[in-house]
Amino acid sequence: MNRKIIKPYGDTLNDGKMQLSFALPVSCDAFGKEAARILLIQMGFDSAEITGMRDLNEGFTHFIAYAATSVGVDTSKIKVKVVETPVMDMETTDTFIAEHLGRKITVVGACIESDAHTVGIDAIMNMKGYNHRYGLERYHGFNAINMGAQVPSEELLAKAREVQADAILVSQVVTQKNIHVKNLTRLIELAEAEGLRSKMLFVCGGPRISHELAIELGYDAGFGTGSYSTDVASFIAITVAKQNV
Amino acid sequence: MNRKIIKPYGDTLNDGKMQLSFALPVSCDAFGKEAARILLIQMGFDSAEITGMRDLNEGFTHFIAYAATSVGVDTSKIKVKVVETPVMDMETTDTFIAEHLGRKITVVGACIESDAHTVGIDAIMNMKGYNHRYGLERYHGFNAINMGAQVPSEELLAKAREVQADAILVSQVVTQKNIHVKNLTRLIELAEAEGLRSKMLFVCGGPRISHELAIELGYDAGFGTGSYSTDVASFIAITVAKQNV
Amino acid sequence: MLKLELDQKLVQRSRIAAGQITGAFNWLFEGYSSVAIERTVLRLMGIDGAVKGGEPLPNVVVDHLAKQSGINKGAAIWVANAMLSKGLTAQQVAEEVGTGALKLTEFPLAKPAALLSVLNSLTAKTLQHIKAQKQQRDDAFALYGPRRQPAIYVIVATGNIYEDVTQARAAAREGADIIAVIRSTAQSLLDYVPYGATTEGFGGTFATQENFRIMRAALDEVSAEEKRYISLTNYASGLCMPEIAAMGALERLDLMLNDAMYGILFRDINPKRTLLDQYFARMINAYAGIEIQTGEDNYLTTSDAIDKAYTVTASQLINESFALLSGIKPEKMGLGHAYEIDPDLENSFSYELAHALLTKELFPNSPIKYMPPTKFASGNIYKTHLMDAMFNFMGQLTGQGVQLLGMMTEAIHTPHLVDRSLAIENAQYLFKAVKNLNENLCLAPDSFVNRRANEVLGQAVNFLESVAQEGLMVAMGKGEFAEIKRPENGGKGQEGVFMRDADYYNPFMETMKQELGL
Amino acid sequence: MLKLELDQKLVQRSRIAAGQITGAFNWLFEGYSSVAIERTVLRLMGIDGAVKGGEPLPNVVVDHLAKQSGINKGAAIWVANAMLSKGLTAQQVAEEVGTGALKLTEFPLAKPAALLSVLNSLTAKTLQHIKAQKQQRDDAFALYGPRRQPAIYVIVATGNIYEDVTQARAAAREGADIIAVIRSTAQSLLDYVPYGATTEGFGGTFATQENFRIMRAALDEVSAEEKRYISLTNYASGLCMPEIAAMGALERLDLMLNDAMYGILFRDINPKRTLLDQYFARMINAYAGIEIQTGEDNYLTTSDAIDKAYTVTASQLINESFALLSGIKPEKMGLGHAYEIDPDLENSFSYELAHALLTKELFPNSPIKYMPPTKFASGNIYKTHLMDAMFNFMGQLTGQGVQLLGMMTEAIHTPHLVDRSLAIENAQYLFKAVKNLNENLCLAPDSFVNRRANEVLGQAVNFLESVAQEGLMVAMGKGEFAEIKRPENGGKGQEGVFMRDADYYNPFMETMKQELGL
Ligand code: B12
Ligand code: B12
Ligand SMILES: Cc1ncc(COP(=O)(O)O)c(C=O)c1O
Ligand SMILES: Cc1ncc(COP(=O)(O)O)c(C=O)c1O
Repeated sequence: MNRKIIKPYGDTLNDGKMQLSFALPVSCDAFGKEAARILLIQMGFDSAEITGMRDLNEGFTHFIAYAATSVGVDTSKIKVKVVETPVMDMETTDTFIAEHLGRKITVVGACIESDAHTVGIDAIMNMKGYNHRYGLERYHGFNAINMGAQVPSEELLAKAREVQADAILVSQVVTQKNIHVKNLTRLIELAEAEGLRSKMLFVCGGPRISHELAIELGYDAGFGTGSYSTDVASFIAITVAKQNV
Repeated sequence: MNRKIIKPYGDTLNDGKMQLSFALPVSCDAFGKEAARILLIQMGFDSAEITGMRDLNEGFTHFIAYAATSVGVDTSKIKVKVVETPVMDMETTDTFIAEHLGRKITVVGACIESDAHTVGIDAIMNMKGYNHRYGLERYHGFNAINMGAQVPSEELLAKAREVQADAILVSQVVTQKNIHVKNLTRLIELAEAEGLRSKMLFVCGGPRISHELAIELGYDAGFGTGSYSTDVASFIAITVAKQNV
Repeated sequence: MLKLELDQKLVQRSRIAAGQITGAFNWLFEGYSSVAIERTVLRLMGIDGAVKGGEPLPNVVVDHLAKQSGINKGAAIWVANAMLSKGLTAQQVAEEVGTGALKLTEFPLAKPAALLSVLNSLTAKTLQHIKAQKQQRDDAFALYGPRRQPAIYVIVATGNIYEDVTQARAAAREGADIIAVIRSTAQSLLDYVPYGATTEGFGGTFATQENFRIMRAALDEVSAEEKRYISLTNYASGLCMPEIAAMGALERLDLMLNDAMYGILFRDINPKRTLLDQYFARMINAYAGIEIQTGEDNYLTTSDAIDKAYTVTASQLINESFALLSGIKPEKMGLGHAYEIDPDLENSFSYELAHALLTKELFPNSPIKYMPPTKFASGNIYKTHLMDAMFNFMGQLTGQGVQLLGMMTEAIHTPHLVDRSLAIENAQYLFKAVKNLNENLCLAPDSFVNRRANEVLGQAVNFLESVAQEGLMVAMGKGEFAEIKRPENGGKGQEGVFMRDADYYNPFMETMKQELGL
Repeated sequence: MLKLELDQKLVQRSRIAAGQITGAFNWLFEGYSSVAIERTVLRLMGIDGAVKGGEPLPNVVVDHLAKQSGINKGAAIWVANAMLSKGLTAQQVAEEVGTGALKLTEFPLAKPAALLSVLNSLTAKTLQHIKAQKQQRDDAFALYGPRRQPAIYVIVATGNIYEDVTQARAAAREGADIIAVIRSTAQSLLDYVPYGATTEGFGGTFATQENFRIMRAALDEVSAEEKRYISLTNYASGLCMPEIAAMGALERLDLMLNDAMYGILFRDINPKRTLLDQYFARMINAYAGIEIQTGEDNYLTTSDAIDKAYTVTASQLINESFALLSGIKPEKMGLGHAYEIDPDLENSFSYELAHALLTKELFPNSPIKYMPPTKFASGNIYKTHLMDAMFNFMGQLTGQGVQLLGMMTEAIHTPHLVDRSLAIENAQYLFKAVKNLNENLCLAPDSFVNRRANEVLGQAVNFLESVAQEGLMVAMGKGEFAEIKRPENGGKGQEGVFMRDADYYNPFMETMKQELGL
């Protein structure tokens, strides 16, 4: 790709316009407003207009601003890590598994540690599925075990070992203070200690999970907002098939 | 004041959290999202989460993000230029003028050049006033002439010379492509060329005018959103009285 | 169904008074013409372009005729005469006048029959084109289905027609039904229409025929792709009202801002000039099947939406009555109303419900042009977004015709791409959420809403009857409209109004009148 | 006025079925106790604090008694006995048990009369304190005026009680009527209540007595300054339901999340343990004048708001019926409902109008706890802000009791200071705009809204009647609630339930029952 620098767009190409909203521990007056403006200028905005200012009480003020940045992104340098296997529908995946593996793929899924948000993992695994895509339980090619909410990492790994899983599916929805990163890291470390890491695929998902982050944390893939069972099923089927060759 | 560095506040002191919203000329997919994230990182944000992504069509995408900045503002260094005369109510100002000047102060006001937004200057000058403050026309101490909308700078200056005005009041509301800066600059330059600048006060106002900007443009004072006739009347009365000493 | 019980006697009296007010201008409409009207005639005859300095040819020719004291017969005759004697096209005649090579009043006038034959064929050709444009619009609606109600109307206003196109296309794809290209600041005060494509405007883009064409072509493309006819609109009101109406008719604009009194009250244009110009401008709109839109919102951006609610109603009735005189059918009258109520007012929604229902029920067949909150929009975009949601709720609930979407950045800048998109999202969510809510509801007996609507109507009737008695010109001179005094002989453009000679001839007005049955 | 015509036969049948369902638990309420109930008794006797390792003294004592097989008589008797024979305070007794210096079951039990006299004076003292707290609340409302309706309810959830205080104070000043300190993730699964002020929690702040005290003091300060009594609430449901209820009563919380089935369905807590604990927990709330709030919203965050609307109604009726058994008056029953309808659904507002009116009219005297959109909240904060506006509109229009404000960042993070402030602004604008709108409206004959409300009620009745027939335990075991199977003997905390001995004694339950007339 050719070098192409892009900038935010308000109403004219490359005008750099962005909208910001933030609180500062300052008074709601000309002084506070100037503090907010200076902050934006120090952050490197070329120009900044504080358009709204609201008293939040207790010494805080809310600022709404429009500002222009001169920072541009070179799109030719962007490398996105994305799951690269093609997405197949349920029937195709089932046929693929039958043809390439001739056996069922076993996956064990759970919301681990303190996380109780099962809707996401259920969307991927449950019979019912999500947005007109059935979950893995419905697939002929999958033996899907959904352990549900708040499963300690140890239990998940024990189960995976017991059923000789091909893949582990982990969901993490709560991200406050990066708890998801901590939990996901702990799981991988335990798996490595137990010699399980290389025996199966490790897949994670959740609204703040990207494939990029997953790779970084040592997983094989990550699925964020708007993922479907079809994405995950295709990825697992194709990757497991490849490893079996 | 002591050195005190402040940062944006999300839910923990100095967490640096800010909300951003902007468009980029990129596709609405993982690539575009990464471009948006990189932009924020390049802008110096410590961390950035793209929470929303909307296809704007025609090759543009809208991003909504929360990001944390490490930039802080040293509040001890902030100097705000503010109008420093005290604000008096109508009666007090009238008495002040009577006592200190013994004559009426003449002011000529207008929305200059292409600007037709008279509501702001009317709020300051008209009998009726704004938000329970009468306008200058109601003051005994003022002889207020409101020339209305779209008055060429030349006409405004001619009128001011004719009536030997003590002050000129200019409103500028439209700011697209900084037209207000151009218009305000032109007026001051004409006034200087005609030798009028030193003969009277030059005061401007409008939603994007700050006292700071006004000073920068060569005016004596500037009044932004939420100004009242009382602010302007006090400023003029006190400043004219001072000069007359 | 939400249905007011309007005092029908008041309704009748309101129409009678409005009829008296507008009916008093026969002397003006039949006895006078204006430079703008004559420039319009020239444009319709096919004259376009500008001389080197930038002055448009229609202006050059009309100014020339005025100087030569020939204008009182109308410009058409002189140009036809020159065409006949020189064997030139209308455009060539104009160009020669532009270079100074031709003086139109120097030839003896040919026989009326000969002049008529030249003019008739030109007129027929142009009107044919306009009819074809109308047909194309009708066909498109027949093919793709009618416009949604309320239609989603958004503005583009970058100042650069090409940047406008990008934004308009994006908006159309997101669901906009109508695109308005906002004019550059105060174009209404220009006594000419700039020529060609333009890329520099303030707060908007100049209304030029080329800009109209560029945008129409872009929208036709998107219409075909989206299988939804995207309408285009612009502003006629001002010193070039009939000219811009004609340009719109030629380039297939679908709606046109065209208020009978806006120029007088809000732009200090001479009252006679304005009323005269709107008469012909609206006739052109009527002929071209263009929906007019009026500017009642302007009353509320300056005055209080509660105290002065009746001025909106009064203006709607006057606009309706003037429009009927120009042959516009109620189905093409986008009378204006605006949600300009102070959000700090208790029961602001109920007040507005009364006002919106009143407008809707007084003009049941008209596609009411419903304007968003602007005055109380502030730099707090989140709050403004909510006010716009209430406006969208109301538009759907009361079945308004055209919803001019509010932008959350109304108080800050002309819309960014993102602002417009969020505004469309706002409208689409609200419209869907309360789609058939109205069917579920009725007004409680003796409701505040019903009482309030009748109160406003009563105030409007009293006001109209007093205006009818003293006459519109006198009332405007006394500042009874919009709290601004506009004397009959004040304001800009009065010098452009002139008495018609007995042999004055405007071939387009004549033919249109006939075809419109006026 | 918007008024449904509910099929009154359905209404009657619904209450009969709910009564049958809850009436079947006398064996449990009269024959059993739990470790949580006994810890509660100890707390009410004045035992607080923790041993070095962090284990709270009430747990230490109850575990000790369980190990010594003394718990089936109730903890009160053993502690009173030790106090009597050792001349210690209750707290001292607990501390000695904590150090291992004391074995409670080792002394012979004193005469019942002697034990009763110790217990009666302790009970009287504590209940006196609770009554004083109740009085202080009543006095404050009398002084400052009643809570607005819907009340503005916002959450703080920083994990740090001191940061929570800052945010709560700010919110209260901006207009919040009720502050909820959200609990740290899954505290409901802890079989003890942490001790002391806490500054580290995930997704919320631990519910501890000290945290309650800190926040109550901060809000009392703001209440006095703002001249508006700011209510405080927290979560009781879970393995410590009665303990937390007792802490709330002692520290003057004003509302308490206390659902009869939440722990079972959404936290996999043993059914018997939950039902038993809620019985005593609610009795404490009733005694302290604390408004309970139930968790019907949880049904809709996982299931579809249209298909499963009836599960909300059914749960409300069961919650109501259980609450009555514990002596809670309808005026103190904040039954739950939620605006969880898909914003992409056509007529989402009309559906919700039906559901919201149904809730309101089935429980006309109860301050309905109305929950905002959360499931369909997305990373698009602008859209979520609009959905919250519709929710606020609906809350005011249908007169709900408590409005749990939605945050535009619902899908992103626990609320930032700005989010909460904008949420309050949203509610205040909407509440004002549609303040008396309801008075203006009525439902059209045979409206969709009315049909829909009766449909949901009908489904709820059928469901309740089938549950009544098979029994609640069986129905939950079969997964008939919230699509999750919860067998009678499954779930956490079952081991903490035990049969009472014949001489079991719970001085607080006895006195409260008497005073509440149960
Ligand atoms: C429903 C819900 C609940 C329900 C959960 C019910 C259940 N059985 O899951 C209940 C009410 C119990 C709940 C409780 C809490 N919640 Co909650 N909850 C939500 C809510 C409203 C929706 C989440 C959801 O269901 N989304 C729909 C699903 C389909 O989307 P998804 O999870 O992103 O899943 C998709 C992808 O991410 C991906 N995916 C997800 N997992 C996986 C796994 C794999 C292997 C793969 C391949 C893909 C994948 O595929 C899915 C389909 O596309 C969100 C707010 C919101 N609107 O997002 C808050 C939210 C997630 N909750 C939150 C919090 C704080 C809590 C509590 C901690 C609050 C408290 N203190 O009590 C508790 C405790 C829960 C706990 N211990 O974890 C916060 C998290 C803040 C943060 N970023 O850290 C949120 C964002 C709300 C907020 N703003 O405060 N919650
Ligand atoms: C009302 C209005 C109009 C009315 C004006 C009627 C009139 N007689 O004034 C009408 C409908 C005519 C109009 C037209 C246009 N408008 Co206009 N209009 C507004 C609107 C809705 C409100 C402005 C207002 O009245 N505010 C209330 C007054 C009281 O506030 P204020 O002006 O800030 O004044 C206060 C202070 O600033 C100060 N002050 C102001 N002037 C002065 C002067 C002195 C000496 C002092 C001491 C103080 C002072 O004191 C006042 C009281 O506190 C704003 C949007 C908004 N909500 O702000 C758009 C807005 C200002 N308009 C806008 C535009 C683009 C236009 C047009 C150019 C659109 C077009 N292309 O046709 C036209 C052309 C007007 C022109 N030639 O200037 C844009 C400007 C964008 C920009 N930043 O450049 C805005 C922001 C809308 C938008 N988002 O597009 N408009
Ligand atoms: C009826 C009408 N015509 C024209 C315009 C704008 O045109 P100009 O700014 O050139 O006067 C408006 C603006 O609000 C309007 O309402
Ligand atoms: C009734 C009820 N209790 C308690 C809670 C939360 O407590 P926990 O997360 O500790 O289960 C909720 C959360 O929604 C609830 O609805």
